[in-house]
Amino acid sequence: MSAIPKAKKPAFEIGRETRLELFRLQLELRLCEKRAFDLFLQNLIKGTSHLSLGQEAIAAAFGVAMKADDYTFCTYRGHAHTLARGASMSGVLGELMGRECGLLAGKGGSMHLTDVEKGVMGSYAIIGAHLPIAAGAAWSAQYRGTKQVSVCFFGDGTTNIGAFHEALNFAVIWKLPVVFVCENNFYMEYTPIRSVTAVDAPAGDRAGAYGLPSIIVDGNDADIMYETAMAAIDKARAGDGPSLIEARTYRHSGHSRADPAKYRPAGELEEWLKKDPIPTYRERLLRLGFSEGTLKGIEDDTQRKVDEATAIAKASPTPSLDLIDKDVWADGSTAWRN
Amino acid sequence: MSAIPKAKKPAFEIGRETRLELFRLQLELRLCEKRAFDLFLQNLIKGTSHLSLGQEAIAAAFGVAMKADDYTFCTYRGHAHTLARGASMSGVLGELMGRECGLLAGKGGSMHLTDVEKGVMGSYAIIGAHLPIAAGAAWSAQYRGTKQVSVCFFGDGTTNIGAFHEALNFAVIWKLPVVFVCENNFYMEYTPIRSVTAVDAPAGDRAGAYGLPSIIVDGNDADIMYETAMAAIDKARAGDGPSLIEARTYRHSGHSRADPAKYRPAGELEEWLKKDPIPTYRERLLRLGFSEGTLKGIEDDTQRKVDEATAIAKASPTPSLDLIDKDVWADGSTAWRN
Amino acid sequence: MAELTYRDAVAAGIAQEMRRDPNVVFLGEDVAHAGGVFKATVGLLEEFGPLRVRDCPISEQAILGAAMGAAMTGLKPIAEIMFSDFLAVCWDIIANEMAKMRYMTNGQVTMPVVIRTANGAGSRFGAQHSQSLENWAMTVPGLKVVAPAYPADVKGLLAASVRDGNPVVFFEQKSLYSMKGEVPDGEHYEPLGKAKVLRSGGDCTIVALAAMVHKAMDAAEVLKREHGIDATVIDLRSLVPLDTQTILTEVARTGHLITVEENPRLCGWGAEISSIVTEECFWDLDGPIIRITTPHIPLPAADALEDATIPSVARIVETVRTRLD
Amino acid sequence: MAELTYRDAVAAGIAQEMRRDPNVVFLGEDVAHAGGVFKATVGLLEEFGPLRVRDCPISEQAILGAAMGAAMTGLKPIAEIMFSDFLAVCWDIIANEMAKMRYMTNGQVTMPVVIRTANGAGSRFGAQHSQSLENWAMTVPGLKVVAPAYPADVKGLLAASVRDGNPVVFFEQKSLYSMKGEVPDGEHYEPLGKAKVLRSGGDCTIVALAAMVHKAMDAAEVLKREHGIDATVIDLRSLVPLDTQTILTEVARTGHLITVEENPRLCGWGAEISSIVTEECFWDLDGPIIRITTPHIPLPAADALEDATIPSVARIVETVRTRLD
Ligand SMILES: Cc1ncc(C[n+]2csc(CCOP(=O)(O)OP(=O)(O)O)c2C)c(N)n1
Ligand SMILES: Cc1ncc(C[n+]2csc(CCOP(=O)(O)OP(=O)(O)O)c2C)c(N)n1
Ligand SMILES: [Mg+2]
Ligand SMILES: [Mg+2]
Repeated sequence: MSAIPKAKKPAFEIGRETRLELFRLQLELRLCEKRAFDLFLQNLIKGTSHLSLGQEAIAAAFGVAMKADDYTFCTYRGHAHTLARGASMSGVLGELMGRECGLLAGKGGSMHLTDVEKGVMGSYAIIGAHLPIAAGAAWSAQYRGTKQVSVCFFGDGTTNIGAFHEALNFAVIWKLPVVFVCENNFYMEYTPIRSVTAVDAPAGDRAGAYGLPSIIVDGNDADIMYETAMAAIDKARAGDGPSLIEARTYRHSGHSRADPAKYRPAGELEEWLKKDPIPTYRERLLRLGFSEGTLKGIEDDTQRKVDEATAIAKASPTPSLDLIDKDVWADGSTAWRN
Repeated sequence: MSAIPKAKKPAFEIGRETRLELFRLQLELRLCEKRAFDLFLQNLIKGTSHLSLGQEAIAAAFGVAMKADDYTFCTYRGHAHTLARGASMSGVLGELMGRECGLLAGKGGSMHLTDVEKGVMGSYAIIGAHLPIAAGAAWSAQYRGTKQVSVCFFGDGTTNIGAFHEALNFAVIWKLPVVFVCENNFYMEYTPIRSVTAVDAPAGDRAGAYGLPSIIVDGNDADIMYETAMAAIDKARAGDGPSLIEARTYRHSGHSRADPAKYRPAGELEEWLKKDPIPTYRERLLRLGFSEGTLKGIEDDTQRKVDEATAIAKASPTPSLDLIDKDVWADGSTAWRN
Repeated sequence: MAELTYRDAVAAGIAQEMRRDPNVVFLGEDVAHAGGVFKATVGLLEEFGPLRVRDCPISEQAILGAAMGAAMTGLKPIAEIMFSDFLAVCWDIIANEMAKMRYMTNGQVTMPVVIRTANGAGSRFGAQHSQSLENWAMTVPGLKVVAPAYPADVKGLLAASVRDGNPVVFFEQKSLYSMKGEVPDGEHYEPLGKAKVLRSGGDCTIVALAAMVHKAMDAAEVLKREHGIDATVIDLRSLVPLDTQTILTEVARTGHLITVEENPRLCGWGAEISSIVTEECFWDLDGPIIRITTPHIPLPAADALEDATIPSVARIVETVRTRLD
Repeated sequence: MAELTYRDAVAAGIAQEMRRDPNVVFLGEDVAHAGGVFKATVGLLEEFGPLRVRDCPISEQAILGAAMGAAMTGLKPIAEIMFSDFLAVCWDIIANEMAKMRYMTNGQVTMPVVIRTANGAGSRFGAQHSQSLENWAMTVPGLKVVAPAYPADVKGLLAASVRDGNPVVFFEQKSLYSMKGEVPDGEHYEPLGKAKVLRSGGDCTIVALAAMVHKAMDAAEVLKREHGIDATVIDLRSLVPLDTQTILTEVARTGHLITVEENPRLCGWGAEISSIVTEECFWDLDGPIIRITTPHIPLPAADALEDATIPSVARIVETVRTRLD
């Protein structure tokens, strides 16, 4: 496995408010995801679900760096990215549980979290598809002249599928305001990425194929991620085109609910747990002079919110069967004949 | 448009026999292709057809460099590559004309020339598809331990489609004996390649994305192409994996029969005609001491063969309608029901 | 009324919608500077400029992905996929993404996107450039499927497709591009989901689509003239929405149904219509429903072989005659 | 006879063929070291080694392209596409390349390749991981289409698919992976193209496939017990080749046909069968042919919604009862 590159010194000073928000948001993503895990164990989540425990710094940093009307495109492993844009926790947990209060009222399921009002333009469950779609949203923003930026998250394994290649080339030639964020967690499902990839850095070593600089960063460091996000977003917003970022990280849990992750070499998880983005960020904040009380307050507050959201989701009914016959078409119907 | 890189001095001396064969073969491809053009004008070729006039050095060099049981995979612009492996001229012209003597008895048409006995494993008309298929033939050779090499020809425009990316990565990680040859003629149909590609060298600048060295060569110089082919084929045969070659060239005619090629800037064709691979090679041979008589003899002989093949194809009947109901399945039938 | 070719009606339809709505944009391979490989989009770049009419790399997934992302965020893209056979290289974006997104998100997005593509046989292009693939699109819930047979419908149905607000796969018949026909002057709009009874006869109902409409009309002439059989001919025009009312009414009236499909047999739209009719007006049928289709084989290239494969006027005449005997 | 799960029958079928023929190779994503995401290929890597059982990158076009190139040059690859929904990302290789190559080349190549894929609903995976897509494959001339309902057929039909010498899309029903059933010991082979009459009754014929076979069988029990209706149930097992003889014989005998499809309605295989029956044994029919299908919508994810969408035993019972009343 490639080593995580050393953290570079941020090019600008991250404000104290921002730092607290990065901490709070990472925590929210963590606690909500842990709650999702509990809900599986209680068999309250049917179907599949993909946790991103351990990868929170990336989603959180972008969540803080993006403007309200920017676009997010995520994968099936997208609970965090959806929450990071301000989607409601009960909406996310409710969707996982197939409840009426779910973001999609249960029609989409855990792999398709979407909250258009918050700029979350969908979670996509077929590898690669959302890269060109995110480019399309960026094209739309460019055409409409809105200065919106489109941010697209995906994994290391995704860099080997055709749509990745097409989307990157397309975004560059049209100079689209899109940021492609490869979260390299070193596995595609159960297979180590190095065993199926021709280069060491699945995204970083390919940026050059699109005339882009190679950007490989420590995805477990929220400050570095924030700085990286700001730079790429600013570039996009300024009309200077796309970026491809490889953020190295690790998922603490298995690929999906069914996966005990036995394929990982002994000790690998333990090494990465030492680099867990949340405790390390907490320590940094303490070193930077934030008080234990402030952090504890955020922690308690966030836990309370997760508990409240859980209660709302649990209390929510199963979706009405009427929904089945709604909204295939723009007019709200599903009719294919007269 | 990028300049063609300077010819490097060949790493080994090309034998005189080989040089004559390179000349003869280029000429065969040229004269046969010109004949195809005449046959269009006489309306004896229906449907479409894609000429590679001007690009002969590449197909010829590989034709000479490959062993009899190596595999060729080509595109719709594949007349030359098919002939270069020894397929019969009447079989090629007959197929273009939809005659019984055609390589595919008229069932495939000009875009699908195939001659399995000669190692021509097909011509593919949907951009990109044959790259992974060529990798698959290489995998088969590797598995069976036959030391066969698979060579796959395609255009500059093809480097922007997903299958290109998947095939290259796949071939590298499995270390397959396949040679990918990008014939950069600077146009995808009517659109200049630079206007739709993020890098200058569509293949050369992307080799690194697969851990491969960038190989950009003058595709109009048969000697350089021969040397390049030999090196890549030797590497593959030795078990050292795939190569990606960008051979720069130019097509003298339009993209397909319907295309007058008006989109080319004034003077561009004329510049390239000065670099026409066949007259320039002829001059080199004269400089190297081959006699005018020898070359003239080859020319006359080749023209005669083309004329003979044309006569055979013209005399061949239209295919029997019985063929319609044959060979969907391996048992020769087309039945989908009992 | 002006006389336009089917090809020019495409450009006219796109231009009409682009003039009407600045959010209509158009993208595809070789569509702008070259005006399309079938010359069906000549003049659009000149009128609407390079920001609205865009040449693309050979990246069908990116083309349709971009169209989708744009459609979800306020634009109304028209995307060209040069030959319908190439739908296979971007099928995921069409079938899994565009078609499902609105439903999955409980109506959070709309997907106003038109995919224009050249469909069908008759040009001796061989098995990978000649397919009739309307039924691929028809299998996918969430896609509308349109296939005009006349220049006026090209323009009118294209307008309806652009304004529909849903993903529409718009099949243009490549063998008809040079066909001429009257097209109403000024703005022209034809609603989706209305079949057209082109000819009304009491003896049987022939249902056809695209190129087969013309063969069915010719066959109906022959049937009348030479065999005294008076056929109703229905041009479906769109498969989704499907105008089952018109079909059921005509079948009930004539008692006999023959469908004429250019696609290979299995799971063609004719099968769907046959099953609907059998289910819903079985007791009105005076005999078997007959499907005329291309055999279930890849299409051969040589002219003689291709001509013997696609349904012909003679085959339609012969089949109807035998059936009604 | 050993009792195996449907999942284990997959591995047993692959292993049987790999033992028999060294040219049989197997590739896919997460299939080797992990034994497949459905654990249907556990043990193969251990028995046959990393040269014959290969993990692949997320590159479905490369996986099937490689399988095709290998099939054309002497190997007999079995390729896994994890979920049938992902057939859309490599549809070109399947529909345009594998299916057409032999025909286009006038028989110069054979294409012995099996594409195994997990198909169907019931796992609350949502619209992009639950589709029933047999009819996509059925629309394409040159593809065989197999979909077993029982563990024994998984093994036997997989053997036939590997030996068939043609491209076979082998749909495994993901909701059946944990189902158990008797599987003959020793080499087991079931020919393609033979439907199985699982239950013979005189009142009507129910034709089903894969998961729907089990629902049809349960419904037949209820119909008999509660309504005195005695149904024949046919398990098609393969759609191409299609055993029309068995269907036509049974329909002629019972006079009534009901098809049960998990796929969304339009252009499903039930439509094809309905059209064949209407055309070829119209006069034996005692009433309309009824198709029971999933409605023509993308599949919703939540359990309550999904259960209300896929054909259920109750819906089959109710439909048959009303129809025969
Ligand atoms: C086209 C396609 N192929 C395969 C899959 C199955 N699949 C789901 S997730 C996954 C691994 C993705 O790996 P990566 O991109 O690294 O993302 P991660 O899961 O690590 O976040 C695979 C193979 C899929 N969803 N789509
Ligand atoms: C998937 C796909 N998209 C588009 C086409 C139409 N098409 C045929 S040739 C061509 C241009 C190919 O350019 P290039 O790869 O440079 O090859 P060249 O024709 O120059 O030899 C295009 C776009 C196709 N055949 N397949
Ligand atoms: Mg990963
Ligand atoms: Mg080119």
